Amino acid sequence: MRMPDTSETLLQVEGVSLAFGGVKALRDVSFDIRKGEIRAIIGPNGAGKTSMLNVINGFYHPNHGAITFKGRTRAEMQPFEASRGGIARTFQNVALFKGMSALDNIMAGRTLKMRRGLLWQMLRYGPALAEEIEHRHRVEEIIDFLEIEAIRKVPVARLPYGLQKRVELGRALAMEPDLLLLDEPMAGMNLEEKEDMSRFIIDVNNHYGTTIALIEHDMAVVMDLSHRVAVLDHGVKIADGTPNEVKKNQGVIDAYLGIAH
Amino acid sequence: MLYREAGQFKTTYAEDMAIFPIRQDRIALGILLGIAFIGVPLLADFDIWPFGSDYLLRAILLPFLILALAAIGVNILVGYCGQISLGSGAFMAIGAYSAYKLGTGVHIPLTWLDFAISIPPLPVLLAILLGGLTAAVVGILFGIPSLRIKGLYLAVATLAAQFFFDWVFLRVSWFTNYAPSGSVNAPTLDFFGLNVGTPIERYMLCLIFVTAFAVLVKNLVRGNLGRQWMAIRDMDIAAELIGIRPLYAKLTAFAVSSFIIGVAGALWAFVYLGSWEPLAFSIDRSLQLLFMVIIGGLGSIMGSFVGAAFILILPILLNLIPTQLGVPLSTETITHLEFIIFGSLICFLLIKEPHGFARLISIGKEKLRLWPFPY
Amino acid sequence: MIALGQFLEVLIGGLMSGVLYSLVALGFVLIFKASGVFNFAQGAMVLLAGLALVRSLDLLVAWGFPVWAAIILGIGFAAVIMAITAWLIERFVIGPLVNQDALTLFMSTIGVTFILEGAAQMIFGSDAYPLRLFPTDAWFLFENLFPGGILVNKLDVWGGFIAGILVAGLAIFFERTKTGRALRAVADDHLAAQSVGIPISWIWFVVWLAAGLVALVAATVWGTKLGVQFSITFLALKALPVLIIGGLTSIPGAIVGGLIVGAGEKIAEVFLGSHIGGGIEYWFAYVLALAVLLVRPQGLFGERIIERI
Amino acid sequence: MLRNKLMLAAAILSGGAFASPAAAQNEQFIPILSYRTGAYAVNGVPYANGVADYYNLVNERDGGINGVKLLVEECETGYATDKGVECYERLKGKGPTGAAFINPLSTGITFALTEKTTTDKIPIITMGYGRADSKNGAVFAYNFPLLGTYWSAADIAIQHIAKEVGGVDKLKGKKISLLFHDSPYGKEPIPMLQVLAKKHGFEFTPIPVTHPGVEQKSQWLAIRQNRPDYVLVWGWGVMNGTAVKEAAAVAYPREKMIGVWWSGAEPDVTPAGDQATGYKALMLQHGAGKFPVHADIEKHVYAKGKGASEPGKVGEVLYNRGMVNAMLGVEAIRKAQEKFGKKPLTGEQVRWGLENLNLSEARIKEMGFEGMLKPIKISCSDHEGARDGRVQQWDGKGWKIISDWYTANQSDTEPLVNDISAKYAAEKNIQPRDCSKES
Repeated sequence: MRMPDTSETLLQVEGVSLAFGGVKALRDVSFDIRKGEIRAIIGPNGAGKTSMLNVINGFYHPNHGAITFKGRTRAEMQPFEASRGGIARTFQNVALFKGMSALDNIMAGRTLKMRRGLLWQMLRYGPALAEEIEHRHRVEEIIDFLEIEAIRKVPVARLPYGLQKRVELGRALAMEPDLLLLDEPMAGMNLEEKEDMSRFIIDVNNHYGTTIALIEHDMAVVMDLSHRVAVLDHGVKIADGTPNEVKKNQGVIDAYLGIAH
Repeated sequence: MLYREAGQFKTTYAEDMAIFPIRQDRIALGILLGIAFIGVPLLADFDIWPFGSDYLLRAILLPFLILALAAIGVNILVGYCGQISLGSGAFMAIGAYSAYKLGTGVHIPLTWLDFAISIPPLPVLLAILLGGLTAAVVGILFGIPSLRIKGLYLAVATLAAQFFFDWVFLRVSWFTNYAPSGSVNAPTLDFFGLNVGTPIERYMLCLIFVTAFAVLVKNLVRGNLGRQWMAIRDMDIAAELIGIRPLYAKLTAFAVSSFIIGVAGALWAFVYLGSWEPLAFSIDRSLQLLFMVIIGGLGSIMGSFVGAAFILILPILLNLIPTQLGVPLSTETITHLEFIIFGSLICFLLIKEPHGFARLISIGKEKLRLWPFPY
Repeated sequence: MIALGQFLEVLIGGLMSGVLYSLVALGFVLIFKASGVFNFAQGAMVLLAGLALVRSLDLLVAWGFPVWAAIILGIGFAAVIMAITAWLIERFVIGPLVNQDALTLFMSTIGVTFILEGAAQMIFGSDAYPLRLFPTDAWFLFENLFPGGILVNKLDVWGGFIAGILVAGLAIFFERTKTGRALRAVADDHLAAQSVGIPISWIWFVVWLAAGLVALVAATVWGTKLGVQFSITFLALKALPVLIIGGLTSIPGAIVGGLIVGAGEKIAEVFLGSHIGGGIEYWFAYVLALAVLLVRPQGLFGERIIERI
Repeated sequence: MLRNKLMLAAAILSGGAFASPAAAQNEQFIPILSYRTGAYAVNGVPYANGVADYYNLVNERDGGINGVKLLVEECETGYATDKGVECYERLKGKGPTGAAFINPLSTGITFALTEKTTTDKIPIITMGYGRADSKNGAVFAYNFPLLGTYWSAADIAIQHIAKEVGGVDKLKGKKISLLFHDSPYGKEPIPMLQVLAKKHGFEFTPIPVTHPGVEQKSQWLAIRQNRPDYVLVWGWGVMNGTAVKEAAAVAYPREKMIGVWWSGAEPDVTPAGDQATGYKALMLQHGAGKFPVHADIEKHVYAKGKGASEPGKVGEVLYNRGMVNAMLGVEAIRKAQEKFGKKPLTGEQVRWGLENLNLSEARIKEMGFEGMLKPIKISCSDHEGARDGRVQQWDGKGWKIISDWYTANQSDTEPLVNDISAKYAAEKNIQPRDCSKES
């Protein structure tokens, strides 16, 4: 396994708290993501993992705290700042565009990189067509990489779950992100599919050097994949470190075994 | 066996991205366009049944083409962008009345400035396109609430546009050039010195408009903007998180949709009706257009045509059948039966195929590709 | 200068006619709440119920039944018709469409609208039939305070009274009866409801029946006001903004929405409309609804829309 | 499969629209545009029944017009303009000579068809409705607003009010409101009433009611505050009955309401019950009741089971109006046959018949219409032919005639007719005919 080249911090979360009405989803959570690493966030159900990702890409706005991304500190992220800044995302329950083909879904991930305006697109001639073809090339590379050539024209609603997850990863990769957030990329998969997905995640990290933050329940996968692991429980960070350090942490063991503090 | 794409290899992405990548589809479309552009005028010119008679051209093909165009506009908003609108009739009206004003000359005295805005009567083609543009501007304005209001709530909110503009064109007599009855007459249809008067000329005019817009829209929806619209439709939150701006996507959908609906409205008024009142663009029209796109197929240009044909022609057929068969029913009973059958067919179709004719056709095509083998 | 008396009169009149819109809006809410179906056919159901009532009533009176007996039997007959309608709709339209998206279901109710309008008029006739169940003249209150007094229409008062009973009845139905509680369960989660053993088709039949009976109640009041005739179906369009302002899922919302729409549009028409040409109540309710939605996208009493991902 | 369906569709369409019945060589085709469904069916049905029954009578009793049988086909418009245009296109070419004339029974459809009928050379009869400026036959060669336009109606209504208040000079300072259906139909009288208001010095307030007119509370609350001396009602369908009921609710005297002749039939007052008692309306010459011609209809049509209406409704106001309308068309064809021969005629020939129609008192009596109609003479410059009316009042059971005949003042209406029709002619590049040279 490859270790990240640098210790440069890509994203820093400091003292983030988030509450919905009376329910506190996150309490004073701080952690960082270094450039090039695979960072895992784990924790029992309802620990606030997805909320944390939502805070990072601006879908939720924290009540307190600060987020520093690429050297810029903000009290809250906006979705367009996140996507423009190079944060891409997959979702716990696949959030694909159901009525579109796999190809179109991934092409949609190129939106930010396409420049031609409405009138050019309407004519679909000259520069507009050239742009469309250029991006199609890039998307086809991703399709090859994810080994989904056979299904590119199939509406995603008709695909099995495992393939949908792969298309969603493809859509995120099409954004050429600096930081890729994966929310339970292997949930509901069988062993073989999990192996495929793990391979893709490592390849993405290796080949493109993309920084990855992932949430995952399967401990074995997490321990194998990630460089560093943060553990949340009831919205509080209870441990942070390399997989081996976290494995030995008593708080983590308690949280997973459900012992009351 | 005729419908088989085996052996048609695409060697470039451009080829793969053509409107109709399958050769048989291209041939079928070519034939259809050939009939529409050359066949119909020839048949009409030689007075060959049934094209020699005005009825088919004036009462069926003309409204079919114009309403299909409007349905394409509605489909952009409802089918592609997922924003349900019950106010399409109003945007047809805006297109029609602004084209009318621009075609007859605009004069706005600004007395307090001691100045007047005067626009001489514009050529009809320009008036129609600017009518569409006006509708697009208003469309953007009424699209802004869609950033906050969603689903059926938005649908009812669009009724505000419908009823408000119904009222404006009834009450503000400036729009009707102070006609005492509020009913206005279209200017002469003079296109660069060519007077479009006979049914076949009117048909050709609408056909050109419809074909041109269908191609342009088809290009849009399979390009980047189309993908943005569909992304917003299918899952707006995820779309936003991959960098699609809901504001831009929704408002362009409102603009393009309203533009096309506006042009269709101007054509409906100028070319089909010739003389009209706001009632021609009432809520009934909005509902009719919505039926067309849902029955035809949301998110399908071809579906808009099929839906327009179905909704427009079915009632006429139902009306004709009893007289044809010589069933001795009163007009009253026939009309009530027509209602019942029409409603039943809508329900039946929705139960059989909730995604409309477009899906039925694509399923049919898939079967045809495999035919005669079942798999 | 607006006289206070006139203002009060318009306000009261507006509130009252708003309640009459609520009677129609309630039917929408019932169905939407339980099945997520936006029932476009509610107006047509009012027409059907009204025609069934008034035609059977006329016939019974002609056969020599005393009026009170004719009214009871006529209402019974109309209720049976609405039950049959509810069963047919559940069996042949909504049932087969279970699990389709909201738009498809909405479209199917438009199909149902055509069927009901055609069938109702074919069976019961398409004339205007007078119905006189309630007094339609007016009281003039506080004649010593305001010149001419404040006009209050008796029919409106009856309408308000009936709406009150209806809402109370529905509240009891939802809170106290087994079926009512089951309905609420269905509204919350179709799958959960099915898993505790409530047949969904039965629930939907009950909901459509309830909406049909609400339509019948609306038909008694509106039929007295307008005569039973096709135009009664246009009430659906007047009820829509009421529904939206109140929130699609709230029964009290339908009443409050009605009050707001009624008072708002009458005051606007009388005091504002005269300055800009009149007829503004045609769109006023919708613009009001739009304004309310901009502040609260789920209506005043609607369930908060929580976005999750 | 779809293709098959389309073929079937084409077959039915073509059959329905283009095939002419086999034995139709000596038949005159007349289309009936009617609305028996929708919001205005309540008024559309009795009218259409009257029209259908009269054509039937001509066939059954006389064997047609001078041996030329009438071939009739009805088409449902639902009062919608585009449906009306479709019906017109479908029916205009039927029969051996095409449609004799068209009667759209909707002001909106009339406006939409005015230009088309001129091109197709098919006269358009709009008896008691349509565009008031089309009285000027020099500009509107194919439009025939027979018996009275809305401008004539407005003038007659004001004449009656003047009589009730005790003279034209007493109109000064009176308040007259117009409660109108917010459509070309309802707006049509406004310019005339404005002219009259200026001339006589009464205060005129138009009050719009939006289609279909089920909700009029604010209008009537405003009327209650404003207390106009008279309220003219220009409604159609449910709007009429609702107006009467709301008037009762605000205790506005029904005696001070005067409906136009489209707001003065049985379906307009019966839903209001006793509250309608005292309500007045103009008569388009005829009123309700049975006349000698009804005996013929009962004998030749209903006795044979061919009647269109419930027998109890024969003789209602709108039924009678349908009959008069059909009769005038038939007489125009008869007149045209004098010139062009006793055979099926084209629309252009029937137009001549209409323009030269001249029904004397004797002829009216001969046809059994005595008491329903005064003599009518149409000419190139006057496509209206007659502008007489009376006022009737609902007594709770039936309509009673309460006034003498009024004739609309041409001096009032004519300047407006000339003005507006000249504008139309300019807009459409129509060279008005020289009526002195027409024969």
